[in-house]
Amino acid sequence: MKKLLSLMLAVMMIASVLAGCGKTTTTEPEASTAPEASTAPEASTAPEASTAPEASTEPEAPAEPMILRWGADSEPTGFDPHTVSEEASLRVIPQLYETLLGQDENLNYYGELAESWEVAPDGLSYTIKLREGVKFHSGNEMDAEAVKYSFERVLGRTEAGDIGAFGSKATYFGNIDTIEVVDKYTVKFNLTTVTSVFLSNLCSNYGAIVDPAVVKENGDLMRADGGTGPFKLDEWMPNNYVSVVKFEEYWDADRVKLDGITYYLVGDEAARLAALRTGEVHISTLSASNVQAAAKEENLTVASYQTSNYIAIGLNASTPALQDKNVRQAICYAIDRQNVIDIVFSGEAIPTHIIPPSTGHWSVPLEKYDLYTTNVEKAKQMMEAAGYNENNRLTLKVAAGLLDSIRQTAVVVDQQLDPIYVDFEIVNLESGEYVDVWYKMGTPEAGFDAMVVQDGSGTDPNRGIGMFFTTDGSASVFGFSNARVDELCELALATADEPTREAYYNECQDIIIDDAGKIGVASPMAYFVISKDLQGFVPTLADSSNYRDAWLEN
Amino acid sequence: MDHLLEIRNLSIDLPRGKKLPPIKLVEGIDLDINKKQNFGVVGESGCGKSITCNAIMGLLSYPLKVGKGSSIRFQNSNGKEQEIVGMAPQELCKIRGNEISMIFQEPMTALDPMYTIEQQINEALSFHTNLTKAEMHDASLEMLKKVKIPRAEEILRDYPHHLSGGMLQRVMIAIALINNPRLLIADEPTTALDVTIQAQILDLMNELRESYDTSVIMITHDLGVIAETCEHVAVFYAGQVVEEASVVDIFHHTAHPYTEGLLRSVTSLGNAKKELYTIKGMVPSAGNFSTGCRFADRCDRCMDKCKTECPPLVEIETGHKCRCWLHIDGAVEEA
Amino acid sequence: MRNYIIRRIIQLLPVLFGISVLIFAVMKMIPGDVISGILGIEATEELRHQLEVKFGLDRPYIVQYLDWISGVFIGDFGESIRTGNPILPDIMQRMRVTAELAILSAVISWIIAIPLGIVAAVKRNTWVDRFVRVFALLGVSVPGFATCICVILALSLMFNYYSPLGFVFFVDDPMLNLEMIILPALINGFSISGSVMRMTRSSMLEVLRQDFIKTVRAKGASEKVAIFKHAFRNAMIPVVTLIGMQIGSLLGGGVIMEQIFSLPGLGQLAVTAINQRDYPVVQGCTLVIAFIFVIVNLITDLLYAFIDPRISYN
Amino acid sequence: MRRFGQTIKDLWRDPMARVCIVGIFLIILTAVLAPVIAPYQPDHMIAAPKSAPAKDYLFGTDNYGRDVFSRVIYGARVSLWVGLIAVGIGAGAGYVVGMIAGYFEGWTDTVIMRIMDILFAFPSILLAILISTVLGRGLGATMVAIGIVNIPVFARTVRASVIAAKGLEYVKNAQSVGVKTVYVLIRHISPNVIAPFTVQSTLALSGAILTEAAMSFLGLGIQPPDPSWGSMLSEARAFMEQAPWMVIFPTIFIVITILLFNVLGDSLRDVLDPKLKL
Repeated sequence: MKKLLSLMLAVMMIASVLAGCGKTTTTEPEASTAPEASTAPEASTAPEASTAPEASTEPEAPAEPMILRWGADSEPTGFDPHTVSEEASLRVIPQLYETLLGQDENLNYYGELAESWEVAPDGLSYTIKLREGVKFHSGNEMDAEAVKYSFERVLGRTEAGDIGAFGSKATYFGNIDTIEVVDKYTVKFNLTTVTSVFLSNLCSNYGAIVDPAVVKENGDLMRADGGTGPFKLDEWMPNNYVSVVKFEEYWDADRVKLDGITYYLVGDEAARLAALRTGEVHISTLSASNVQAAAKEENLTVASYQTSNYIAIGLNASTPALQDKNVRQAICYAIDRQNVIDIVFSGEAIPTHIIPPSTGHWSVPLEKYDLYTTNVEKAKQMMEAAGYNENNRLTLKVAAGLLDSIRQTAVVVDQQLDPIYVDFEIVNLESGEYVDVWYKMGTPEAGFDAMVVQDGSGTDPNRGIGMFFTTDGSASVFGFSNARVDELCELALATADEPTREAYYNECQDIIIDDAGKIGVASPMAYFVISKDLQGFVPTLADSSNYRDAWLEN
Repeated sequence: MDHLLEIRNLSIDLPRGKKLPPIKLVEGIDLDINKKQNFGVVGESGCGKSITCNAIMGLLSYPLKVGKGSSIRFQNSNGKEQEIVGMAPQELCKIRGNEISMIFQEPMTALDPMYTIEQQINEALSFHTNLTKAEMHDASLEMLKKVKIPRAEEILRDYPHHLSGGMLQRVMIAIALINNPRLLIADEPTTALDVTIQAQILDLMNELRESYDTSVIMITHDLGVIAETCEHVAVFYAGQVVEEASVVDIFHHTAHPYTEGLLRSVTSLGNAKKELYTIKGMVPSAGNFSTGCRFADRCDRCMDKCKTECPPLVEIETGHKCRCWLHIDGAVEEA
Repeated sequence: MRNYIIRRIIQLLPVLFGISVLIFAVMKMIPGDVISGILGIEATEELRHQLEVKFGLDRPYIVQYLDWISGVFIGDFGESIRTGNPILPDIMQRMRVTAELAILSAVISWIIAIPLGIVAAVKRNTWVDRFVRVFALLGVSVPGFATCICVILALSLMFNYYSPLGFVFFVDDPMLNLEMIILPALINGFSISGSVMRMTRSSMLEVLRQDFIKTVRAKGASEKVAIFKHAFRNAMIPVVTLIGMQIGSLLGGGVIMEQIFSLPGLGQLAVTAINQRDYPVVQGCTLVIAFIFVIVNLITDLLYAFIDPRISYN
Repeated sequence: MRRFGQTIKDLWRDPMARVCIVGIFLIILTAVLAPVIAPYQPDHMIAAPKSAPAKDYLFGTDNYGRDVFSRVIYGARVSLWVGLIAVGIGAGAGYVVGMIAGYFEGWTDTVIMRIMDILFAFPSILLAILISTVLGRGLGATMVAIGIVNIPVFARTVRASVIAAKGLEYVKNAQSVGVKTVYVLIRHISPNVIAPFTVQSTLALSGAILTEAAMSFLGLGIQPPDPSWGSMLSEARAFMEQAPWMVIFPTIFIVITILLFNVLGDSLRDVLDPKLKL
């Protein structure tokens, strides 16, 4: 018996030695979960510094540090504001970095790192007066040189060369010609062409101001922290938690009440709901159906806002059967958007075409398009006219994956198209494959005839239409190409006058919707399930991760 | 009680669930074994001889049980009489290997392959004595010498699979005798061995019996072994003792027809050429023994009475019992 | 024995080599690539090419493989394409989490399974035996993640309890660490105890019928000695084989368990890396997991000789 | 095949085994007659999503509003099919490989067992992804993936019992008498291999059904909308609180099926293993 016990111990010793070695520091970043490639970065999420209601009772600092515990559903890949695009990272970046301007809930600009700004009459140059005495987390002072370096880094004009930054595109800062340092706190941007969206782009985290010294020292900002934001990066335990702590010398420090935020990875939704209920986590995101369960809890509230994302079905232009516009329009007619919303989003979403209503006046009202009023009978006639009937049905190979909402929409729409002789052969791709197929969706190599996607059209149509529907738009993957639309987008970009831009974009929407190559379905809400202890946090479309005014009751 | 062991009305049951009555594999066994006596138990395989002896040691394997009304009384070394049937397990453990010990038929699988020979011998000592390790080592070494095992020192360190059948049987004998038991039960000790080794083992057992004043129950189906080693013999048939007598009476004044049949079917140099005699018919299976004499349908002198009524075991002469109507006077009609 | 070990270690090399070739081929065969993952939707052609050159993905496969495998020999598993970190330290850190969960689950399963397996064999066909067999079957048949979720929900609904978040290593804060890992270890332990229990019962039944058990009893040994010292020792070989296999797979990291309890283990790392087509990380993970498997197998085989004198390797 | 008939007769006597045989027969029957038994098509949306069990949908509806009862019945078809074929592949190949490795020892044994080590050491999830990528997703890929993952386990179990069996007396005798190797393998060694092999195949079967669930959890297994118990379970995970019946009924069916197979495995072992008569 003695021999047996010693043997057991031996096995355990070996295993624990094996586990013991390799004690490393905890700040080792980690590969993240699937990139949210299709939900392109929210151009609009810039920190908002409008005058939030002054907190009535100033809570005196409790003995224990006030740490907000966030229940994250996925793992960030890194925190470089200029290159990273996943939702998980985009939650943390606004805490670390700030931009020159910000946008409040009714989309008006306010100065963040900029004190004031003026636009030259010809619209080709912008002069920005910086706020003085603002410090980076590294202790260096934020000045015009740092702003110049930040934008040149995005445009690939620094020694690091092209870092694959989204901001370098024409739709963002591509047409910045030169950046002049007028004096220590004044920067002048000279543009090659008039860009009406320049100010709005300055609010996006692609325009974040970074500390040149930190970038030079670390090569990139995936793990290093070169920001000026209210919190600085403290610790990152890959696949487990990321913690940020209060930045003492923040320029608006007295406004920040939290001592730190820790984003815990709780991948499983049911586990997140349980963590919220027991108060182990103060705030988290849940899918529509679980949000209703959380709303019933007396210690939880639900804050939601209408996103500018939309679920759509992209049809592969190279598929022979789909080249017939009548077939595409028939599919558009047959879709019952309210049914999809009831099932997939538990009724909490709004029907939409390719520009969601949440973008306000830019989006043409849905009622204007007959195609978007469900009419199965008409769809059936159109399909029969195109030669389809009960024993000659159209089978489409449909790619889905990445998000539950995408997978479920595919199943529901497949059911809806049954009466008009269309069958979906749904394949749930795993995230890496999904992204790969997404690129080829306009070509036969994709191997799929259609794909259900969730795209983010941002707050400005230049992105919503320019990026997704112009012939060489970087997200125009479904093979849609229309000369008129390309021309209209260029014109719209070149004029600063809002009404004329709106007219141009409306005409674009008419053409794109009539083509029905990409059929919008629904624009979901974004939910934050928040513990009642958390006060002072009001998420909006413009800014959904601003905790400067937040504090914890107990 | 002057006997070493008294078995009275021993029966062994095979339970068949709650509803059905259990099958009686062995029934009404009465045996007495004296001190220093060589008691032979003979019978075809399956006649219940080994399970009877297992019952003596309380080693009946699952699901067999000793029947009601059975009694096995044993006089241990300090003269106290003990009833083995129903004895508490701890008490039984004190007797096994110390007062009564046993050796088995299959030496190759009778020892635990995981432990050395020394460990397995010392274990027998450790249960019944509180010798130190060194003392145990010497005792085992000395015991191995007694059973004439060459290179005893090395053999102690070997494992069972290193040794031959004969050697292993010697080790078994060493283990059995090391605590100087009063009774040794040998369950067909030589059946698995080839003839030359068989003779050596039997000589060894006879020799040791002198120095250990142990009485031996020799279970075998080989009448040659009986003749060579036993003084008194009991013949088993279909779960009953059909004849018990001194070895001389069994061979020369056989009373029971079955014993007669057994003797005639033994090949001896004399009748090598003649066709071998075999007892006709088959041994009845345990479930359906006839109420009469169980040998009736195979007995060529069977009478009507044999079929209907089971003859009792009667002492037809001093020290010679037989279970057959032929020998119970008055029961025989004039043929 | 010693040169047997050396021989077995030499035999490991082709196995590990085989695995490295297989995993390298796998990663090349899987559709989708890491570049599109990094660049997201706004990748341009020349940008993709630039990154491919930067990570050396444009070189012929053979060159890439040799470059990687030569690095492995000197302990440099290369950097992760997604995060640029050195891979080995990262894997080792994850290994500590997975190893801790594996050992705890294994020990818990032994504590549950082996005694019950023995009792079921000794008290055959009694109510104890039936209870144990059903208990073991429940362990085997209830799907892992269903149990986890039910337990989490039940605890949060009834006791308003959720295990603490933010993994802490045992060295840093033993109590907190144990509180975090005890729940998954218990569920994991329970589910793998089923098969160990059945195997223990089955092999104990076979051994208890052997002749030497009767000899041991004839020597006057008590039931306890006969069962534990002799019967169990002989019944160990198939049980050790099964345990070896289980520990091997446990150390491979239970993805579902790690994901639900958000434990930063090796399984989670491997599957995340697969999703992002992060080749070096996946290759690194597979090699480390495979190395552990092979070592555990070797230990299991050596245990045979250690337990059973009939098996010797010299 | 006289032995097979005999085994079934022996099995029939054990009450527990009788229950299992009837149970398994019923489940197979449900799977085969799914279109007849199931009140609705598995992918038809018949009522409001996530409604509780009621008269016309016994097991309630899932998050699409489809009838869980019909999906469970159609799911039986898939899960059983995956389980049986996968274990068939794994057990069959594993048996042959194990026999050869165990019997011929020496060089063949080392080579075979090293290949088994490679397959065994390979994390099963990755192996599943590889195979489902090569063969394309869906039923076929899942079956082959789970089958291949099982081969090393069977090979190892069979090899262990063959080595043990070779040590036995009567096998040596058969060899010494010059009995042809194949005959020795089948006639003498395989009865000893049957017991652990049966136990292993019942465990593998339960493992196969659970692995299918894990694979559909990762999106690799059965593609929507056709149901399998595993995919139903992983889909229902997120709705555990509002619609517990979506999880409960597939889990019950999985647990029952695996219980039946395992108990049958035990009784089969008792019947097949010659030494275990009493």
